[in-house]
Amino acid sequence: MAANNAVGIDKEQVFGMAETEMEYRVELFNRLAKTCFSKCVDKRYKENELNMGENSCIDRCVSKYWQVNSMIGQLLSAGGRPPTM
Amino acid sequence: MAANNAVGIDKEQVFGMAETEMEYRVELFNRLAKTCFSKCVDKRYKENELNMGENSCIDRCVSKYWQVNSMIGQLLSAGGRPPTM
Amino acid sequence: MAANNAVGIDKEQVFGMAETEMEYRVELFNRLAKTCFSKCVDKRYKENELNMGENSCIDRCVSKYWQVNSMIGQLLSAGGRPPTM
Amino acid sequence: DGLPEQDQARMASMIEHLQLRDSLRMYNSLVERCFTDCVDNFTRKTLQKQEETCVMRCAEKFLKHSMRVGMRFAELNSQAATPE
Amino acid sequence: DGLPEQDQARMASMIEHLQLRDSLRMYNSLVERCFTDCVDNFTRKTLQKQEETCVMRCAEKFLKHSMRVGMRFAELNSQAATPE
Amino acid sequence: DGLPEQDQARMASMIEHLQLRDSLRMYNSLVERCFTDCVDNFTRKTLQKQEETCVMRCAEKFLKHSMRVGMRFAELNSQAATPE
Repeated sequence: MAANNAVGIDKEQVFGMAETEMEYRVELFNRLAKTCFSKCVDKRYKENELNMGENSCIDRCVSKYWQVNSMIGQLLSAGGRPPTM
Repeated sequence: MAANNAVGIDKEQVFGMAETEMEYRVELFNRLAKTCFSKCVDKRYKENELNMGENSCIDRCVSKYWQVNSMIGQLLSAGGRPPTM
Repeated sequence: MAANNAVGIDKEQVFGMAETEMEYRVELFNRLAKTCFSKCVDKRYKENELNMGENSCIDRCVSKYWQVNSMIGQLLSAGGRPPTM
Repeated sequence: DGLPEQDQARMASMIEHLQLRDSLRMYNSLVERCFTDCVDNFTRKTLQKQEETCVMRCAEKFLKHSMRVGMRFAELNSQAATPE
Repeated sequence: DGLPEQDQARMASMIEHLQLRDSLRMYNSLVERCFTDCVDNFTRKTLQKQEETCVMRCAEKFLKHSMRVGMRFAELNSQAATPE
Repeated sequence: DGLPEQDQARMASMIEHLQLRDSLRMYNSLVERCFTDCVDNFTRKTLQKQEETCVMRCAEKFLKHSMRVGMRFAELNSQAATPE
Protein backbone atom coordinates (compact mmCIF):
# COMPACT_ATOMS: atom_id res chain seq x y z
CA MET A 1 0.00 0.00 0.00
CA ALA A 2 2.73 2.44 1.00
CA ALA A 3 4.88 1.27 -1.91
CA ASN A 4 1.90 1.66 -4.14
CA ASN A 5 1.51 5.21 -3.01
CA ALA A 6 5.17 6.06 -3.42
CA VAL A 7 5.00 4.84 -6.99
CA GLY A 8 1.86 6.87 -7.48
CA ILE A 9 3.57 10.07 -6.33
CA ASP A 10 6.61 9.48 -8.49
CA LYS A 11 4.46 8.99 -11.51
CA GLU A 12 2.60 12.19 -10.73
CA GLN A 13 5.92 14.00 -10.57
CA VAL A 14 7.00 12.60 -13.92
CA PHE A 15 3.79 13.75 -15.55
CA GLY A 16 3.97 17.06 -13.73
CA MET A 17 7.50 17.72 -14.95
CA ALA A 18 6.66 16.73 -18.50
CA GLU A 19 3.75 19.16 -18.38
CA THR A 20 5.88 21.95 -16.94
CA GLU A 21 8.56 21.39 -19.60
CA MET A 22 5.95 21.57 -22.36
CA GLU A 23 4.40 24.67 -20.90
CA TYR A 24 7.85 26.23 -20.82
CA ARG A 25 8.44 25.51 -24.52
CA VAL A 26 5.02 26.80 -25.48
CA GLU A 27 5.56 29.99 -23.53
CA LEU A 28 9.02 30.46 -25.06
CA PHE A 29 7.51 30.07 -28.52
CA ASN A 30 4.63 32.44 -27.79
CA ARG A 31 6.82 35.18 -26.36
CA LEU A 32 9.29 34.83 -29.22
CA ALA A 33 6.47 35.01 -31.79
CA LYS A 34 4.88 38.02 -30.11
CA THR A 35 8.17 39.87 -29.81
CA CYS A 36 9.31 39.24 -33.38
CA PHE A 37 5.88 40.19 -34.72
CA SER A 38 6.19 43.53 -32.90
CA LYS A 39 9.75 44.08 -34.10
CA CYS A 40 9.29 42.98 -37.74
CA VAL A 41 5.74 43.30 -39.02
CA ASP A 42 4.36 46.60 -40.25
CA LYS A 43 1.26 47.38 -38.22
CA ARG A 44 -0.49 49.26 -40.98
CA TYR A 45 -1.48 45.95 -42.57
CA LYS A 46 -1.50 47.17 -46.15
CA GLU A 47 -1.49 43.62 -47.48
CA ASN A 48 -2.13 40.13 -46.16
CA GLU A 49 1.26 38.74 -47.18
CA LEU A 50 4.55 39.09 -45.37
CA ASN A 51 6.94 40.87 -47.70
CA MET A 52 10.58 39.93 -48.25
CA GLY A 53 11.89 42.43 -45.75
CA GLU A 54 9.51 41.20 -43.07
CA ASN A 55 10.41 37.58 -43.76
CA SER A 56 14.13 38.08 -43.42
CA CYS A 57 13.62 40.23 -40.35
CA ILE A 58 11.61 37.38 -38.81
CA ASP A 59 14.31 34.80 -39.54
CA ARG A 60 17.01 36.95 -37.98
CA CYS A 61 14.79 37.86 -35.06
CA VAL A 62 14.14 34.19 -34.24
CA SER A 63 17.84 33.46 -34.50
CA LYS A 64 18.81 36.33 -32.21
CA TYR A 65 16.07 35.54 -29.72
CA TRP A 66 17.37 32.01 -29.53
CA GLN A 67 20.86 33.31 -28.81
CA VAL A 68 19.61 35.59 -26.05
CA ASN A 69 17.71 32.66 -24.59
CA SER A 70 20.91 30.58 -24.48
CA MET A 71 23.02 33.40 -23.05
CA ILE A 72 20.62 34.04 -20.23
CA GLY A 73 20.19 30.31 -19.63
CA GLN A 74 23.95 30.07 -19.16
CA LEU A 75 24.04 33.08 -16.89
CA LEU A 76 21.31 31.59 -14.70
CA SER A 77 22.96 28.19 -14.36
CA ALA A 78 26.46 29.69 -13.99
CA GLY A 79 25.38 31.78 -11.03
CA GLY A 80 25.22 28.52 -9.17
CA ARG A 81 21.70 29.70 -9.23
CA PRO A 82 19.44 27.44 -11.27
CA PRO A 83 16.69 29.55 -12.79
CA THR A 84 14.84 30.03 -9.52
CA MET A 85 13.46 33.20 -8.01
CA MET B 1 -10.75 -3.06 -14.43
CA ALA B 2 -9.65 -2.01 -17.89
CA ALA B 3 -13.15 -0.80 -18.70
CA ASN B 4 -13.18 1.03 -15.42
CA ASN B 5 -10.01 2.80 -16.35
CA ALA B 6 -11.22 3.76 -19.79
CA VAL B 7 -14.27 5.34 -18.22
CA GLY B 8 -11.99 7.10 -15.75
CA ILE B 9 -9.95 8.65 -18.53
CA ASP B 10 -13.01 9.71 -20.48
CA LYS B 11 -14.40 11.44 -17.45
CA GLU B 12 -11.09 13.21 -16.89
CA GLN B 13 -11.25 14.41 -20.48
CA VAL B 14 -14.77 15.71 -20.05
CA PHE B 15 -13.77 17.66 -16.96
CA GLY B 16 -10.56 18.79 -18.65
CA MET B 17 -12.45 20.11 -21.65
CA ALA B 18 -15.04 21.85 -19.52
CA GLU B 19 -12.22 23.53 -17.62
CA THR B 20 -10.42 24.56 -20.82
CA GLU B 21 -13.63 25.97 -22.26
CA MET B 22 -14.26 28.01 -19.11
CA GLU B 23 -10.69 29.26 -19.05
CA TYR B 24 -11.10 30.31 -22.67
CA ARG B 25 -14.24 32.35 -21.87
CA VAL B 26 -12.63 33.96 -18.84
CA GLU B 27 -9.58 34.93 -20.86
CA LEU B 28 -11.75 36.31 -23.67
CA PHE B 29 -13.62 38.42 -21.14
CA ASN B 30 -10.46 39.63 -19.42
CA ARG B 31 -8.72 40.63 -22.64
CA LEU B 32 -11.85 42.34 -23.90
CA ALA B 33 -12.24 44.24 -20.64
CA LYS B 34 -8.58 45.28 -20.56
CA THR B 35 -8.63 46.41 -24.19
CA CYS B 36 -11.85 48.40 -23.94
CA PHE B 37 -10.70 50.02 -20.71
CA SER B 38 -7.55 51.20 -22.50
CA LYS B 39 -9.49 52.42 -25.52
CA CYS B 40 -12.37 54.12 -23.69
CA VAL B 41 -11.51 55.26 -20.18
CA ASP B 42 -9.68 58.48 -19.50
CA LYS B 43 -6.55 57.65 -17.51
CA ARG B 44 -6.44 60.91 -15.63
CA TYR B 45 -9.15 59.60 -13.31
CA LYS B 46 -10.73 62.96 -12.56
CA GLU B 47 -13.82 61.30 -11.12
CA ASN B 48 -14.88 57.88 -9.93
CA GLU B 49 -17.84 57.57 -12.30
CA LEU B 50 -17.83 56.57 -15.93
CA ASN B 51 -19.23 59.46 -17.91
CA MET B 52 -21.70 59.16 -20.78
CA GLY B 53 -19.04 59.25 -23.45
CA GLU B 54 -17.08 56.51 -21.75
CA ASN B 55 -20.17 54.36 -21.30
CA SER B 56 -21.19 54.50 -24.93
CA CYS B 57 -17.62 53.94 -26.02
CA ILE B 58 -17.54 50.80 -23.84
CA ASP B 59 -20.77 49.45 -25.31
CA ARG B 60 -19.53 49.92 -28.86
CA CYS B 61 -16.12 48.57 -28.01
CA VAL B 62 -17.61 45.34 -26.61
CA SER B 63 -19.79 44.99 -29.67
CA LYS B 64 -16.90 45.50 -32.08
CA TYR B 65 -14.58 43.20 -30.13
CA TRP B 66 -17.22 40.52 -30.34
CA GLN B 67 -17.40 40.95 -34.09
CA VAL B 68 -13.65 40.72 -34.47
CA ASN B 69 -13.72 37.58 -32.34
CA SER B 70 -16.30 36.00 -34.68
CA MET B 71 -14.48 37.06 -37.83
CA ILE B 72 -11.21 35.57 -36.70
CA GLY B 73 -12.95 32.45 -35.42
CA GLN B 74 -14.40 31.95 -38.90
CA LEU B 75 -11.06 32.56 -40.54
CA LEU B 76 -9.40 29.99 -38.30
CA SER B 77 -11.99 27.29 -38.90
CA ALA B 78 -12.30 28.10 -42.63
CA GLY B 79 -8.59 27.62 -43.16
CA GLY B 80 -9.32 23.93 -42.67
CA ARG B 81 -7.17 24.85 -39.74
CA PRO B 82 -8.99 24.67 -36.45
CA PRO B 83 -7.52 27.24 -34.10
CA THR B 84 -4.29 25.32 -33.58
CA MET B 85 -0.72 26.52 -33.74
CA MET C 1 -17.32 4.61 0.62
CA ALA C 2 -19.38 7.76 0.44
CA ALA C 3 -17.63 9.16 3.49
CA ASN C 4 -14.33 8.25 1.95
CA ASN C 5 -15.24 10.20 -1.13
CA ALA C 6 -16.39 13.21 0.79
CA VAL C 7 -13.09 13.32 2.60
CA GLY C 8 -11.34 12.95 -0.73
CA ILE C 9 -13.12 15.97 -2.16
CA ASP C 10 -12.47 18.08 0.92
CA LYS C 11 -8.81 17.28 0.75
CA GLU C 12 -8.75 18.21 -2.93
CA GLN C 13 -10.29 21.53 -2.03
CA VAL C 14 -7.71 22.19 0.66
CA PHE C 15 -4.87 21.47 -1.76
CA GLY C 16 -6.61 23.44 -4.48
CA MET C 17 -6.98 26.48 -2.22
CA ALA C 18 -3.40 26.28 -1.02
CA GLU C 19 -2.28 26.18 -4.64
CA THR C 20 -4.49 29.13 -5.60
CA GLU C 21 -3.21 31.15 -2.65
CA MET C 22 0.40 30.46 -3.64
CA GLU C 23 -0.29 31.32 -7.26
CA TYR C 24 -1.81 34.57 -6.08
CA ARG C 25 1.30 35.51 -4.08
CA VAL C 26 3.61 34.58 -6.92
CA GLU C 27 1.61 36.67 -9.36
CA LEU C 28 1.55 39.60 -6.94
CA PHE C 29 5.32 39.40 -6.62
CA ASN C 30 5.87 39.09 -10.36
CA ARG C 31 3.64 42.03 -11.24
CA LEU C 32 5.20 44.16 -8.52
CA ALA C 33 8.72 43.27 -9.72
CA LYS C 34 7.88 43.97 -13.35
CA THR C 35 6.20 47.27 -12.55
CA CYS C 36 8.97 48.56 -10.27
CA PHE C 37 11.62 47.50 -12.78
CA SER C 38 9.85 49.58 -15.44
CA LYS C 39 9.45 52.55 -13.10
CA CYS C 40 12.93 52.54 -11.55
CA VAL C 41 15.57 50.93 -13.72
CA ASP C 42 17.28 52.81 -16.53
CA LYS C 43 16.74 50.83 -19.72
CA ARG C 44 19.99 51.90 -21.31
CA TYR C 45 21.84 49.35 -19.21
CA LYS C 46 25.10 51.25 -18.97
CA GLU C 47 26.29 49.08 -16.12
CA ASN C 48 25.38 45.78 -14.54
CA GLU C 49 24.89 47.19 -11.05
CA LEU C 50 21.85 48.97 -9.67
CA ASN C 51 22.97 52.43 -8.62
CA MET C 52 21.93 54.19 -5.43
CA GLY C 53 19.10 56.09 -7.05
CA GLU C 54 17.68 52.93 -8.55
CA ASN C 55 17.94 51.09 -5.26
CA SER C 56 16.07 53.66 -3.25
CA CYS C 57 13.48 54.01 -6.02
CA ILE C 58 12.93 50.23 -5.84
CA ASP C 59 12.48 50.28 -2.05
CA ARG C 60 9.92 53.07 -2.25
CA CYS C 61 8.20 51.49 -5.20
CA VAL C 62 7.73 48.19 -3.34
CA SER C 63 6.40 50.05 -0.33
CA LYS C 64 3.92 52.07 -2.36
CA TYR C 65 2.81 49.06 -4.40
CA TRP C 66 2.10 47.25 -1.15
CA GLN C 67 -0.02 50.17 0.02
CA VAL C 68 -2.00 50.24 -3.21
CA ASN C 69 -2.54 46.51 -2.88
CA SER C 70 -3.98 46.97 0.63
CA MET C 71 -6.15 49.92 -0.37
CA ILE C 72 -7.71 48.05 -3.24
CA GLY C 73 -8.09 44.91 -1.14
CA GLN C 74 -10.09 46.94 1.36
CA LEU C 75 -12.19 48.52 -1.35
CA LEU C 76 -13.02 45.11 -2.78
CA SER C 77 -14.02 43.58 0.54
CA ALA C 78 -15.83 46.74 1.69
CA GLY C 79 -18.05 46.70 -1.37
CA GLY C 80 -19.68 43.71 0.27
CA ARG C 81 -18.07 42.33 -2.81
CA PRO C 82 -15.23 39.97 -2.04
CA PRO C 83 -12.69 40.20 -4.83
CA THR C 84 -14.91 38.45 -7.37
CA MET C 85 -15.76 39.50 -10.86
CA ASP D 1 -27.81 17.60 -16.25
CA GLY D 2 -27.61 13.85 -16.48
CA LEU D 3 -24.46 13.86 -14.35
CA PRO D 4 -24.33 11.71 -11.22
CA GLU D 5 -24.49 13.68 -7.99
CA GLN D 6 -20.83 13.15 -7.26
CA ASP D 7 -19.80 14.58 -10.62
CA GLN D 8 -22.10 17.55 -10.19
CA ALA D 9 -20.37 18.31 -6.91
CA ARG D 10 -17.02 18.02 -8.62
CA MET D 11 -18.10 20.33 -11.44
CA ALA D 12 -19.42 22.87 -8.93
CA SER D 13 -16.18 22.70 -7.00
CA MET D 14 -14.19 23.21 -10.22
CA ILE D 15 -16.24 26.25 -11.15
CA GLU D 16 -15.82 27.69 -7.67
CA HIS D 17 -12.08 27.12 -7.87
CA LEU D 18 -11.80 28.83 -11.26
CA GLN D 19 -13.85 31.78 -10.03
CA LEU D 20 -11.66 32.23 -6.99
CA ARG D 21 -8.52 32.03 -9.12
CA ASP D 22 -9.94 34.47 -11.63
CA SER D 23 -11.01 36.98 -9.03
CA LEU D 24 -7.54 36.91 -7.47
CA ARG D 25 -6.04 37.52 -10.89
CA MET D 26 -8.42 40.37 -11.47
CA TYR D 27 -7.40 41.83 -8.13
CA ASN D 28 -3.73 41.60 -9.11
CA SER D 29 -4.29 43.17 -12.49
CA LEU D 30 -6.38 45.97 -11.00
CA VAL D 31 -3.61 46.80 -8.54
CA GLU D 32 -1.00 46.79 -11.27
CA ARG D 33 -3.04 49.00 -13.56
CA CYS D 34 -3.96 51.61 -10.97
CA PHE D 35 -0.45 51.68 -9.56
CA THR D 36 1.02 52.11 -13.04
CA ASP D 37 -1.41 54.87 -13.96
CA CYS D 38 -1.34 56.76 -10.65
CA VAL D 39 2.07 56.41 -9.00
CA ASP D 40 5.13 57.94 -10.59
CA ASN D 41 6.91 59.75 -7.82
CA PHE D 42 9.43 57.81 -5.78
CA THR D 43 10.91 60.49 -3.57
CA ARG D 44 8.87 59.20 -0.63
CA LYS D 45 7.91 55.75 0.54
CA THR D 46 4.26 56.42 1.34
CA LEU D 47 1.46 57.37 -1.01
CA GLN D 48 0.65 61.05 -1.27
CA LYS D 49 -2.91 62.28 -1.00
CA GLN D 50 -3.46 62.81 -4.70
CA GLU D 51 -1.99 59.41 -5.50
CA GLU D 52 -4.47 57.81 -3.10
CA THR D 53 -7.35 59.66 -4.70
CA CYS D 54 -6.20 58.63 -8.14
CA VAL D 55 -5.90 54.96 -7.10
CA MET D 56 -9.38 54.88 -5.57
CA ARG D 57 -10.99 56.50 -8.59
CA CYS D 58 -9.10 54.20 -10.92
CA ALA D 59 -10.24 51.12 -8.98
CA GLU D 60 -13.85 52.27 -8.83
CA LYS D 61 -13.91 53.11 -12.51
CA PHE D 62 -12.36 49.77 -13.34
CA LEU D 63 -14.99 47.89 -11.32
CA LYS D 64 -17.84 49.82 -12.89
CA HIS D 65 -16.27 49.23 -16.27
CA SER D 66 -16.02 45.48 -15.57
CA MET D 67 -19.66 45.32 -14.55
CA ARG D 68 -20.77 47.11 -17.69
CA VAL D 69 -18.61 44.92 -19.91
CA GLY D 70 -19.95 41.87 -18.07
CA MET D 71 -23.54 42.86 -18.85
CA ARG D 72 -22.84 43.49 -22.53
CA PHE D 73 -20.84 40.30 -22.73
CA ALA D 74 -23.68 38.29 -21.24
CA GLU D 75 -26.15 39.79 -23.73
CA LEU D 76 -23.95 38.89 -26.66
CA ASN D 77 -23.35 35.42 -25.26
CA SER D 78 -27.06 34.78 -24.93
CA GLN D 79 -27.74 36.06 -28.45
CA ALA D 80 -25.21 33.63 -29.83
CA ALA D 81 -27.60 30.68 -29.49
CA THR D 82 -25.07 27.93 -30.15
CA PRO D 83 -21.75 29.56 -29.41
CA GLU D 84 -19.52 26.83 -30.83
CA ASP E 1 8.95 4.69 -25.09
CA GLY E 2 9.10 2.20 -22.27
CA LEU E 3 5.89 3.56 -20.77
CA PRO E 4 3.01 1.17 -20.15
CA GLU E 5 0.15 1.56 -22.60
CA GLN E 6 -2.06 3.24 -20.03
CA ASP E 7 0.57 5.91 -19.34
CA GLN E 8 1.13 6.50 -23.02
CA ALA E 9 -2.56 7.17 -23.39
CA ARG E 10 -2.42 9.56 -20.48
CA MET E 11 0.59 11.39 -21.92
CA ALA E 12 -1.13 11.66 -25.31
CA SER E 13 -4.24 13.01 -23.64
CA MET E 14 -2.17 15.55 -21.70
CA ILE E 15 -0.46 16.75 -24.87
CA GLU E 16 -3.77 17.04 -26.65
CA HIS E 17 -5.17 19.02 -23.75
CA LEU E 18 -2.21 21.42 -23.70
CA GLN E 19 -2.46 21.92 -27.47
CA LEU E 20 -6.14 22.72 -27.25
CA ARG E 21 -5.53 25.17 -24.41
CA ASP E 22 -2.66 26.77 -26.26
CA SER E 23 -4.57 27.17 -29.48
CA LEU E 24 -7.44 28.83 -27.63
CA ARG E 25 -4.97 31.23 -26.00
CA MET E 26 -3.43 31.95 -29.38
CA TYR E 27 -6.91 32.67 -30.72
CA ASN E 28 -7.55 35.08 -27.85
CA SER E 29 -4.25 36.86 -28.28
CA LEU E 30 -4.73 37.14 -32.04
CA VAL E 31 -8.14 38.75 -31.53
CA GLU E 32 -6.74 41.19 -28.98
CA ARG E 33 -3.81 42.18 -31.16
CA CYS E 34 -5.78 42.73 -34.35
CA PHE E 35 -8.53 44.56 -32.51
CA THR E 36 -5.99 46.81 -30.78
CA ASP E 37 -4.15 47.58 -34.01
CA CYS E 38 -7.18 48.01 -36.28
CA VAL E 39 -10.12 49.40 -34.29
CA ASP E 40 -9.96 52.90 -32.85
CA ASN E 41 -13.21 54.49 -33.77
CA PHE E 42 -16.12 54.07 -31.38
CA THR E 43 -18.77 56.31 -32.93
CA ARG E 44 -20.56 53.23 -34.29
CA LYS E 45 -21.21 49.79 -32.90
CA THR E 46 -20.40 47.77 -36.01
CA LEU E 47 -17.09 47.40 -37.79
CA GLN E 48 -16.52 49.62 -40.77
CA LYS E 49 -15.28 48.20 -44.05
CA GLN E 50 -11.68 49.33 -43.66
CA GLU E 51 -11.57 48.03 -40.10
CA GLU E 52 -12.71 44.62 -41.35
CA THR E 53 -10.05 44.62 -44.03
CA CYS E 54 -7.41 45.58 -41.52
CA VAL E 55 -8.48 42.83 -39.11
CA MET E 56 -8.41 40.14 -41.80
CA ARG E 57 -5.00 41.17 -43.05
CA CYS E 58 -3.67 41.37 -39.52
CA ALA E 59 -4.94 37.87 -38.74
CA GLU E 60 -3.58 36.39 -41.95
CA LYS E 61 -0.21 38.03 -41.46
CA PHE E 62 -0.10 36.83 -37.88
CA LEU E 63 -0.83 33.24 -38.93
CA LYS E 64 1.79 33.31 -41.65
CA HIS E 65 4.20 34.84 -39.18
CA SER E 66 3.46 32.07 -36.66
CA MET E 67 4.07 29.39 -39.24
CA ARG E 68 7.39 30.89 -40.26
CA VAL E 69 8.48 31.31 -36.65
CA GLY E 70 7.38 27.73 -35.99
CA MET E 71 9.59 26.42 -38.79
CA ARG E 72 12.66 28.36 -37.65
CA PHE E 73 11.98 27.38 -34.07
CA ALA E 74 11.82 23.71 -35.02
CA GLU E 75 15.11 23.99 -36.92
CA LEU E 76 16.86 25.55 -33.94
CA ASN E 77 15.33 23.02 -31.58
CA SER E 78 16.60 20.14 -33.70
CA GLN E 79 20.09 21.67 -33.94
CA ALA E 80 20.25 21.91 -30.18
CA ALA E 81 20.97 18.19 -29.82
CA THR E 82 20.55 17.96 -26.06
CA PRO E 83 18.50 21.02 -25.19
CA GLU E 84 18.81 20.79 -21.44
CA ASP F 1 1.59 20.91 10.82
CA GLY F 2 -1.04 18.41 11.75
CA LEU F 3 -1.01 16.94 8.26
CA PRO F 4 -0.37 13.21 7.82
CA GLU F 5 3.07 12.41 6.41
CA GLN F 6 1.65 11.53 3.01
CA ASP F 7 -0.08 14.87 2.69
CA GLN F 8 3.03 16.74 3.77
CA ALA F 9 4.93 14.99 1.00
CA ARG F 10 2.23 15.99 -1.45
CA MET F 11 2.27 19.60 -0.28
CA ALA F 12 6.06 19.72 -0.58
CA SER F 13 5.86 18.27 -4.05
CA MET F 14 3.22 20.84 -5.03
CA ILE F 15 5.37 23.70 -3.78
CA GLU F 16 8.39 22.36 -5.63
CA HIS F 17 6.33 22.07 -8.79
CA LEU F 18 5.05 25.65 -8.49
CA GLN F 19 8.57 26.95 -7.87
CA LEU F 20 9.92 25.16 -10.92
CA ARG F 21 7.08 26.49 -13.06
CA ASP F 22 7.55 29.99 -11.72
CA SER F 23 11.28 30.01 -12.26
CA LEU F 24 10.80 28.89 -15.86
CA ARG F 25 8.30 31.68 -16.37
CA MET F 26 10.71 34.16 -14.84
CA TYR F 27 13.38 32.90 -17.22
CA ASN F 28 11.04 33.40 -20.18
CA SER F 29 10.04 36.88 -19.10
CA LEU F 30 13.66 37.89 -18.48
CA VAL F 31 14.63 36.78 -21.98
CA GLU F 32 11.73 38.66 -23.51
CA ARG F 33 12.47 41.84 -21.60
CA CYS F 34 16.19 41.95 -22.32
CA PHE F 35 15.69 41.01 -25.95
CA THR F 36 13.05 43.72 -26.36
CA ASP F 37 15.20 46.37 -24.68
CA CYS F 38 18.53 45.46 -26.30
CA VAL F 39 17.95 44.04 -29.78
CA ASP F 40 16.60 46.23 -32.52
CA ASN F 41 18.81 45.64 -35.50
CA PHE F 42 17.85 42.82 -37.84
CA THR F 43 20.37 43.23 -40.63
CA ARG F 44 22.36 40.28 -39.29
CA LYS F 45 21.37 36.97 -37.77
CA THR F 46 23.85 36.91 -34.90
CA LEU F 47 24.07 39.24 -31.92
CA GLN F 48 26.55 42.07 -32.19
CA LYS F 49 28.98 42.77 -29.39
CA GLN F 50 27.12 45.73 -27.91
CA GLU F 51 23.84 43.81 -28.03
CA GLU F 52 25.45 41.01 -26.04
CA THR F 53 26.78 43.44 -23.48
CA CYS F 54 23.38 45.07 -23.16
CA VAL F 55 21.64 41.70 -22.70
CA MET F 56 24.06 40.59 -19.99
CA ARG F 57 23.76 43.84 -18.07
CA CYS F 58 20.00 43.78 -18.40
CA ALA F 59 19.82 40.21 -17.08
CA GLU F 60 22.16 40.94 -14.18
CA LYS F 61 20.31 44.08 -13.24
CA PHE F 62 17.01 42.24 -13.42
CA LEU F 63 18.28 39.49 -11.12
CA LYS F 64 19.65 41.99 -8.61
CA HIS F 65 16.39 43.87 -8.83
CA SER F 66 14.40 40.67 -8.19
CA MET F 67 16.49 39.86 -5.14
CA ARG F 68 16.03 43.32 -3.70
CA VAL F 69 12.30 43.27 -4.35
CA GLY F 70 12.17 39.78 -2.82
CA MET F 71 13.78 41.04 0.40
CA ARG F 72 11.45 44.02 0.71
CA PHE F 73 8.47 41.86 -0.14
CA ALA F 74 9.41 39.37 2.59
CA GLU F 75 9.75 42.19 5.14
CA LEU F 76 6.32 43.55 4.30
CA ASN F 77 4.82 40.06 4.33
CA SER F 78 6.19 39.39 7.79
CA GLN F 79 4.95 42.74 9.10
CA ALA F 80 1.45 41.91 7.91
CA ALA F 81 0.86 39.54 10.83
CA THR F 82 -2.32 37.93 9.53
CA PRO F 83 -2.14 38.48 5.80
CA GLU F 84 -5.72 37.50 5.02
